[in-house]
Amino acid sequence: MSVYDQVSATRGRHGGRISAAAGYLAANPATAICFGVLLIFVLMAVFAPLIAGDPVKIDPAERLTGPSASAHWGRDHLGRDVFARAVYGSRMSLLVGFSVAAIATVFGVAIGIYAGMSRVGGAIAMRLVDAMMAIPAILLAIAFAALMDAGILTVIIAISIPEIPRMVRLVRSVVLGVRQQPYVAAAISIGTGGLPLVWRHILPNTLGPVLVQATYACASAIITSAVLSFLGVGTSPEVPSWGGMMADARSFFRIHPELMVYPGVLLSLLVLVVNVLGDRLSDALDPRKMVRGSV
Amino acid sequence: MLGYVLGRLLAAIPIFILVAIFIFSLVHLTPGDPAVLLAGDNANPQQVEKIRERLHLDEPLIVQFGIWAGNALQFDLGESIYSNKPVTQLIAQRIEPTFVLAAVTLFLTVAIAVPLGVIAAWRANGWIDRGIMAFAVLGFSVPVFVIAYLLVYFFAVSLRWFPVQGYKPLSNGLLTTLHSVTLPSIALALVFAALIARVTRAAMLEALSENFTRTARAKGLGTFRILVIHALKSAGIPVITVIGIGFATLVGGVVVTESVFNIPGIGRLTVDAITRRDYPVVQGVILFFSALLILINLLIDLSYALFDPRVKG
Amino acid sequence: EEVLRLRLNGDINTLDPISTTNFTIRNAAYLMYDTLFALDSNYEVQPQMAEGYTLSDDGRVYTITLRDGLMFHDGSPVTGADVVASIQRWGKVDGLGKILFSKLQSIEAPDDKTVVLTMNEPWGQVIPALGKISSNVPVIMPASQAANDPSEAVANPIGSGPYKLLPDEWVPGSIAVFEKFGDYVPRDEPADMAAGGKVAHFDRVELVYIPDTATAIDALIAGEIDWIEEVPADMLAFFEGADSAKPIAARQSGNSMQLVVNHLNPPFDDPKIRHALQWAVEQKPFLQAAYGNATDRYLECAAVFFCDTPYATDANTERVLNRDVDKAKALLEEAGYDGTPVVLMHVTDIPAHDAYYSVLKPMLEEAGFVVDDQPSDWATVATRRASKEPVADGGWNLFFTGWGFVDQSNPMTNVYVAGDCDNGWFGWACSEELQELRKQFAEAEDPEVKKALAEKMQILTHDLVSYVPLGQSFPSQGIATNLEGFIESPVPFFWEVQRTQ
Amino acid sequence: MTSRAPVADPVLDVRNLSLEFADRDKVTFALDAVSFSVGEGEIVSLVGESGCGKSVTAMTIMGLLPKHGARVTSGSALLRGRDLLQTSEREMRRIRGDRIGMIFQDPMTSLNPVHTVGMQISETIRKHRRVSRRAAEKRALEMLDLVRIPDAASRLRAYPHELSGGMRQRVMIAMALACDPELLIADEPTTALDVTVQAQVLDLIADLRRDIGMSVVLITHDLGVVAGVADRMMVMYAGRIVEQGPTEKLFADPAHGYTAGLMRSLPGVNARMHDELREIPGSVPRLDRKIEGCVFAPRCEFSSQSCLAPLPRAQERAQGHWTRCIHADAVCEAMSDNDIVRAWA
Amino acid sequence: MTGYLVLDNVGKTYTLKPSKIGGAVRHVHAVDGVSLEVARGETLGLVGESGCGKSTLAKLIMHLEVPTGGRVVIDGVDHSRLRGPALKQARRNFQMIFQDPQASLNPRMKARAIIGEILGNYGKASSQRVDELAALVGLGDFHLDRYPHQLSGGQCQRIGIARAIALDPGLIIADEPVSALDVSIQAQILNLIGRLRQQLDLTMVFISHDLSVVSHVADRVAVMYLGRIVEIGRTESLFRNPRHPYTRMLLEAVPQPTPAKRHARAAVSGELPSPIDPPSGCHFRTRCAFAGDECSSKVPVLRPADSPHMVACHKAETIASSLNMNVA
Ligand SMILES: Nc1ncnc2c1ncn2[C@@H]1O[C@H](COP(=O)(O)OP(=O)(O)OP(=O)(O)O)[C@@H](O)[C@H]1O
Ligand SMILES: Nc1ncnc2c1ncn2[C@@H]1O[C@H](COP(=O)(O)OP(=O)(O)OP(=O)(O)O)[C@@H](O)[C@H]1O
Ligand SMILES: [Mg+2]
Ligand SMILES: [Mg+2]
Repeated sequence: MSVYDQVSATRGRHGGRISAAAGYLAANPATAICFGVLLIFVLMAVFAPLIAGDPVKIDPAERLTGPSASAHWGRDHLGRDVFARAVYGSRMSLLVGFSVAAIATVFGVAIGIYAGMSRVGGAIAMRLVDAMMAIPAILLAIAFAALMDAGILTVIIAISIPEIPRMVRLVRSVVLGVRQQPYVAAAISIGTGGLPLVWRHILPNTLGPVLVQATYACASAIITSAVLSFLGVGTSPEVPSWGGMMADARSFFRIHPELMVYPGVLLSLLVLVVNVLGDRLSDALDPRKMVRGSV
Repeated sequence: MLGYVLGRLLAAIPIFILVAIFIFSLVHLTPGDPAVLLAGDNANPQQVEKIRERLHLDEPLIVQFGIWAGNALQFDLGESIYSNKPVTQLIAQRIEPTFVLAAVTLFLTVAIAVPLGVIAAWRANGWIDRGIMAFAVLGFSVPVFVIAYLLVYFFAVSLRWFPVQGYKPLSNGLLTTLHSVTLPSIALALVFAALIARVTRAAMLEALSENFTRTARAKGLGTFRILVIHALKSAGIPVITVIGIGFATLVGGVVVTESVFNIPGIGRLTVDAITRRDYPVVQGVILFFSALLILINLLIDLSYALFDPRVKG
Repeated sequence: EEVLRLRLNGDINTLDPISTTNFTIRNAAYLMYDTLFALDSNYEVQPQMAEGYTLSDDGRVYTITLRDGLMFHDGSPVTGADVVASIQRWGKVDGLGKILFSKLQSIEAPDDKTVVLTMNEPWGQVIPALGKISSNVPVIMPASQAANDPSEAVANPIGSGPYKLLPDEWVPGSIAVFEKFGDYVPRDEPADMAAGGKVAHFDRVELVYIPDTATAIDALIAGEIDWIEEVPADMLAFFEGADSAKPIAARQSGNSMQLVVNHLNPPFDDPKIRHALQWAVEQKPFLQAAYGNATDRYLECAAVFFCDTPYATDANTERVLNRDVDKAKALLEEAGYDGTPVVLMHVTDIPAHDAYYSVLKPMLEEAGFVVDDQPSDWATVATRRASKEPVADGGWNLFFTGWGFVDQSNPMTNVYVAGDCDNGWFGWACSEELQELRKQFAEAEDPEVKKALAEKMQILTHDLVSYVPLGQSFPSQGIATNLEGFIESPVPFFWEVQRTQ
Repeated sequence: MTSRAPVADPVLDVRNLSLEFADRDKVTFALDAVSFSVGEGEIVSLVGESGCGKSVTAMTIMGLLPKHGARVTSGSALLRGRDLLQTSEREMRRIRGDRIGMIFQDPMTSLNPVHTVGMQISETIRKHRRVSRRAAEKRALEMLDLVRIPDAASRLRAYPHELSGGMRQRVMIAMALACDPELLIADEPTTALDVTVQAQVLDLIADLRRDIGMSVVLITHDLGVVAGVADRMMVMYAGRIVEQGPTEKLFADPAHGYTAGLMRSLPGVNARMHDELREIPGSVPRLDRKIEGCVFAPRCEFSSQSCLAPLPRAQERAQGHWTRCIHADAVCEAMSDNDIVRAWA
Repeated sequence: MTGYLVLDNVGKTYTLKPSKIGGAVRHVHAVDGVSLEVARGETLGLVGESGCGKSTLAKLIMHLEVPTGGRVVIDGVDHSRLRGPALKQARRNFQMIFQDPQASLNPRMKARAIIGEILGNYGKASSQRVDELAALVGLGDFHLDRYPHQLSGGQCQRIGIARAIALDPGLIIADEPVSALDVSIQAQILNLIGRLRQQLDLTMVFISHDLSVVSHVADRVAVMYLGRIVEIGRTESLFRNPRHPYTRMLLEAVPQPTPAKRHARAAVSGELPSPIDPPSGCHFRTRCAFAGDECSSKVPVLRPADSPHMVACHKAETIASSLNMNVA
């Protein structure tokens, strides 16, 4: 046993990781702040109508006017309330981020576990995954979003498609590892097989890395959706989105930089928070990360 | 070795076929009739029909795919609907800027990220580490176009150090070219470096926690030698791997940066082709990128041998 | 080596101004092609490649002589045969050209220097048609190229103008390069809009395609390019404090924006509902959305042939200029509008269009229309607008487009007054009366008669609602301050212009 | 234990060494007043169960503990009189690999897989001796010969994965001995090896000690190994040395409940088959709080109430034989009919 | 065949992917034609060095791997013919105790669930039975509400044992059940296994690399070398009178805490060959002082030395005489 193994053994190698992780998060002020910020974003999205005015109402006569009582952050080139758009924009980002994470996780885990458990089916699935991975993700997303009818569903699907193979690969590699674990052999030898084996033994021990990957998928989906909006292949420009706001604002960047700064900062903050939480989660789930040798 | 390379190339064929099918169906099952687009404002249905025939758009999809794939095998990716030029020629015309951009970015990235990752791992959990990791997470969290606009604003518009846009071909001299791609490369490198610095750090931490690091320390070796000769070399494989994976991300970044900086590379060609429904170009370009990625991954696999004698042939 | 770098509004994918009416291509084509006749700044037709012409006494035979020294970029001389072939090709696609050819008995080149057009009957528009400044411009190309089907672009275009295309350096989507054509012989007269001597002062002209306008303006100010075709009103502020470039208001190249209505699909197959549409919209918000407070850049205008032009009139503009939601609702009620959704192909990749759609939707909804807003890009709309199918099968109801002053101000080239039904421009508004009026206009000589006919056309057009005019604008161009000799014109020309020493 | 060195003029003299690991909310008292010394040319063995602090002791001497978290709370480790714990990292780098060589348990992972064996040996030499690359390689070759690696010349260019486990461990030894250290610390050098290979490696260490005359600290958990090669042994339990003395003495006359428990729980070849083994009940204590009394008392069959009182001084039972057990006599008595003890007696 | 467990010429070959760029596919004969029988109630010890195929053999018996040759028959049933529910039913009759106690327990399940799982699989779920089993292996019920990482290695191994005996199997395979445990815990587990074996009348295969442990628990011992059984016989007989030179070498090499062994160790020679490309004929010949031509060309088969003691060595007789001379 190495020193690390011992430390991890005392820390708990696998089991009760979630509760351990929760405790770890609680003991970490930076993490708590990130959680708080994320929560604020979620509340902002949920209660947008209570916080902000109409994000789509245009008022050309008032365009590009500065902050006022009716529009805290001023108005954009169509006279829309920037604050309202920013608040409602969180809906788009969170929706895309979480949906993509969820879709990638569900499909990724299902296919990944299948690929990890079945020899022939796995090989076929992996060839497909390889093929999809061979197409640059953002090109796939742009092509898909541009060629289909624009809409939030299209965007979510467009971003999920390249995200799934990554998850599949990850899950499969973890499953292949878990499958080698003696406790799986033990489970088989006591007559557990098929779905119960997967459900009781494989799946729970795969979730840690999956969760981490899901947060990264969420963060990168938020960015990708902004990039799509920026390139003009995202959702309807009417639907408030931060990427779209920035795309609109780029013409005015020199005169009204704040139009780009507001959504930009919000976007980066959200992505940052999700990324940090992902990092923390992966730290929390990996006992090795807690003790590090130094030179 | 040669056999291995050939084997790998052979193994890439089914992947490539799948990619081709995938791209083809994606492009052809989506709405928008390129023939009408091509025919222009004042075309009559007969003209549209003629164009449709010329492009085989009236054949069943399978036949279209067969024709396309058959030609693609002979490096004929068809003609652009938009400019009527062979897709291969369009790609060839635009390889240089993209290649230069990617190469400079890669150089900057490695030059920035690897030392940062090494230092962060060396000073793990200290302030330097936190600073570097904060930079890394930030680099991840800011969309590349935002970075690009900020760079343009400060270094091109305000300070006038670099051009606002455009690309100066190598025929104007290497320095001119480098000058013209500095800003876009930095924009891309910041994002890319964030990824690689993180992975370098993680791989270094892994290597530093290995028993052989303990051995090296027990031998009385100095920090530099431990970090670079022992740890970094064995951390080479994950770092190289992620550089390879990062290439796919880089392609995405290239698309955006080329648009912002108006660099006439393949990324721009791609975006333009997609918005113009220029199907042959879309197919050709994505196919090109996929082939490139497959090739890069092969190179990366081969380069493993540089770092790990266990995979040497 | 002196290089002139220009940023046009769009990219060029061909340089054949016959195969398309695309303005960007028209503008680029002027660099390399020459025309027989050309408009001067008084909108008078002057000979350009032609030395001059004679008209037979019966007014039917035009004998045009070519200048000496005309030469194509491939080194071959320009002959009468080339001119004949070029004009024939143009006549197959251009609106005015088609009319000319319908009245033409023959066109031939008795020798290398002469072209003879024989009309069936006298027609005053022959020389104006050949001196047409805007799309499709009757440019002269070698007979071999003119043999091409006019709907297909000439692959390696050869012109006889002051600049010569360098096809090897042309990267579609990025740059098109021209070099000074050393053998070009300009006319002796001073340059006067499209007419007069076309003296090339630059060794090289590069058309740089920079899609992002903000970037383009930055590049202009940084001296990376010399000229921008259009500076959006909002971005005029970029030039504040910059001494390297300035915006110039392009009074001559006014534009108008239109909401085009598809007459084939419900609900706008019903004239009453089309009138309701007129009541439902007003121009100001659109103009504000696009030009903001720059009130000197736009004009509310419902004149079919542009305001401040000979045929401008305010006849029958009440519904167009005024918004009355109640009247719109009443009309909808009367027409028994069943809530058929109006599909908006919301163009998102052109900022002005994007803004227009955003403004339109709430206006329509307020007036009682049901709106289905479908985000899309211009390329898709450009495709879809050609469809005569029902909406469900890829057809459409409304889209925005813009036309320039030169085209709109002339009843012979204005697409909205054609009434050509199925053969007409998108929207396929159908009116035999309009067709008849246009015929009469072509034959009329007397300015007063013409004016009266134009007014009748406007009245009919607004009743028919082939489109809803959304006002007129005067975009600015951006130009480097070290350029002089820039010709003010509805079409940008780049001869004469040179760098100050 | 006392701070007096059991041997005169020791190469290494560890005195009263205590060490804790502090990790956020948790403290581990890993070493508690560990004292021992190693004489010239002596093989001294440190035995004890997993986690009792053997490696930590070695790492402390080498100055290889993690910078953060580990804290030496008392004591010193004198290498020929020089306190290693007070020596700067710079200086320690000169000592490590030169005056003290160290080999580790797992030869599979303790060699860097991406460098040749020759490079890894000559690197050490070049670090500590001002010699040319050529000379260093020559020396590396000699060392491989010394540790009986067949065809040494070609093995210099081999990578670790091309060698068997036993050969790798011998390379490790060659590396540790390359600069003629005064002291070799071997942390479980054979645990990962098969018995037959283990035998070879142990023989090698014993032979080298004889030929080169260095001192060896041999860490192991296997009493058999100790019995085979060690001159003296220290038995460690839960961060403390509970008994130490000459090997024969300690086997013949075990005087601590833990030592006794170990000997009794061994299923020996001589033990009768299927007999119940004598168990040591319970399990190793956690080290997250300071234990005043005897750490082994809760599991000890000889323990009494007085064992829980603060620990008595170590008693010397015979020349160099020390124990921390207050019931040493009872233990001795009870063990007199143990197979192992009888074999040594 | 009379044995409760019968292995008939069982083999398992693994195909390895090339580990190098451009390397060739290689095969490992992890288990190579092993035949043996274990009678009801008997304990067979299986010893051998790392990589000799002990665990593979265990997995073959447990039907966790499918043999590439031969048959495994347990209580008259050849499981390789069974599929699905029939296999599941058959499985309850043979159970395994694993080497790494903690790793063989699902880290996300509490001890109670782990023991309960096997009962549930066969429709016998009962918390009472779980408590019973826990008591049987010496665990309190508070242990049952802990996750594996909250238990010590010895406690984990007890749970592993409780799970293995939950349904009164006829056969137990113990694959190095104590080698991951501390010496002081090892005795506890060995005693527990010994007790249960008696109480439940278990047939057992006990695998270890530690000869002293095997000698303590086994009735008979089989020695494996690179996939093959080289010697098998009653424990005392084998330890007292080893016939195969490898067995001898093993016994000599084991460090004993006795002074007799101190400086009189027989030289162990040669390197352990790689199982990927083992020597031809007798695998041991490269390290064997007695090896002759015959040894490199012919694979030695197990043959009786003095029944039931069998040895696979061409030179067994020569060695026996020299050995006697030495000992004498
Ligand atoms: N870096 C560390 N941080 C915290 N605790 C540590 C660290 N290193 C070791 N420990 C603790 O110190 C104690 C002694 O560990 P050590 O490695 O010396 O044991 P050992 O006797 O070498 O055991 P083994 O036989 O398993 O190698 C253990 O309880 C261990 O958990
Ligand atoms: N799944 C597998 N794929 C390929 N080779 C394998 C596999 N499992 C085992 N082997 C090989 O088969 C041989 C026998 O392995 P096995 O695990 O049975 O040995 P063992 O005697 O149990 O060794 P140890 O004492 O180390 O546990 C080894 O060389 C091993 O590398
Ligand atoms: Mg240790
Ligand atoms: Mg094993």
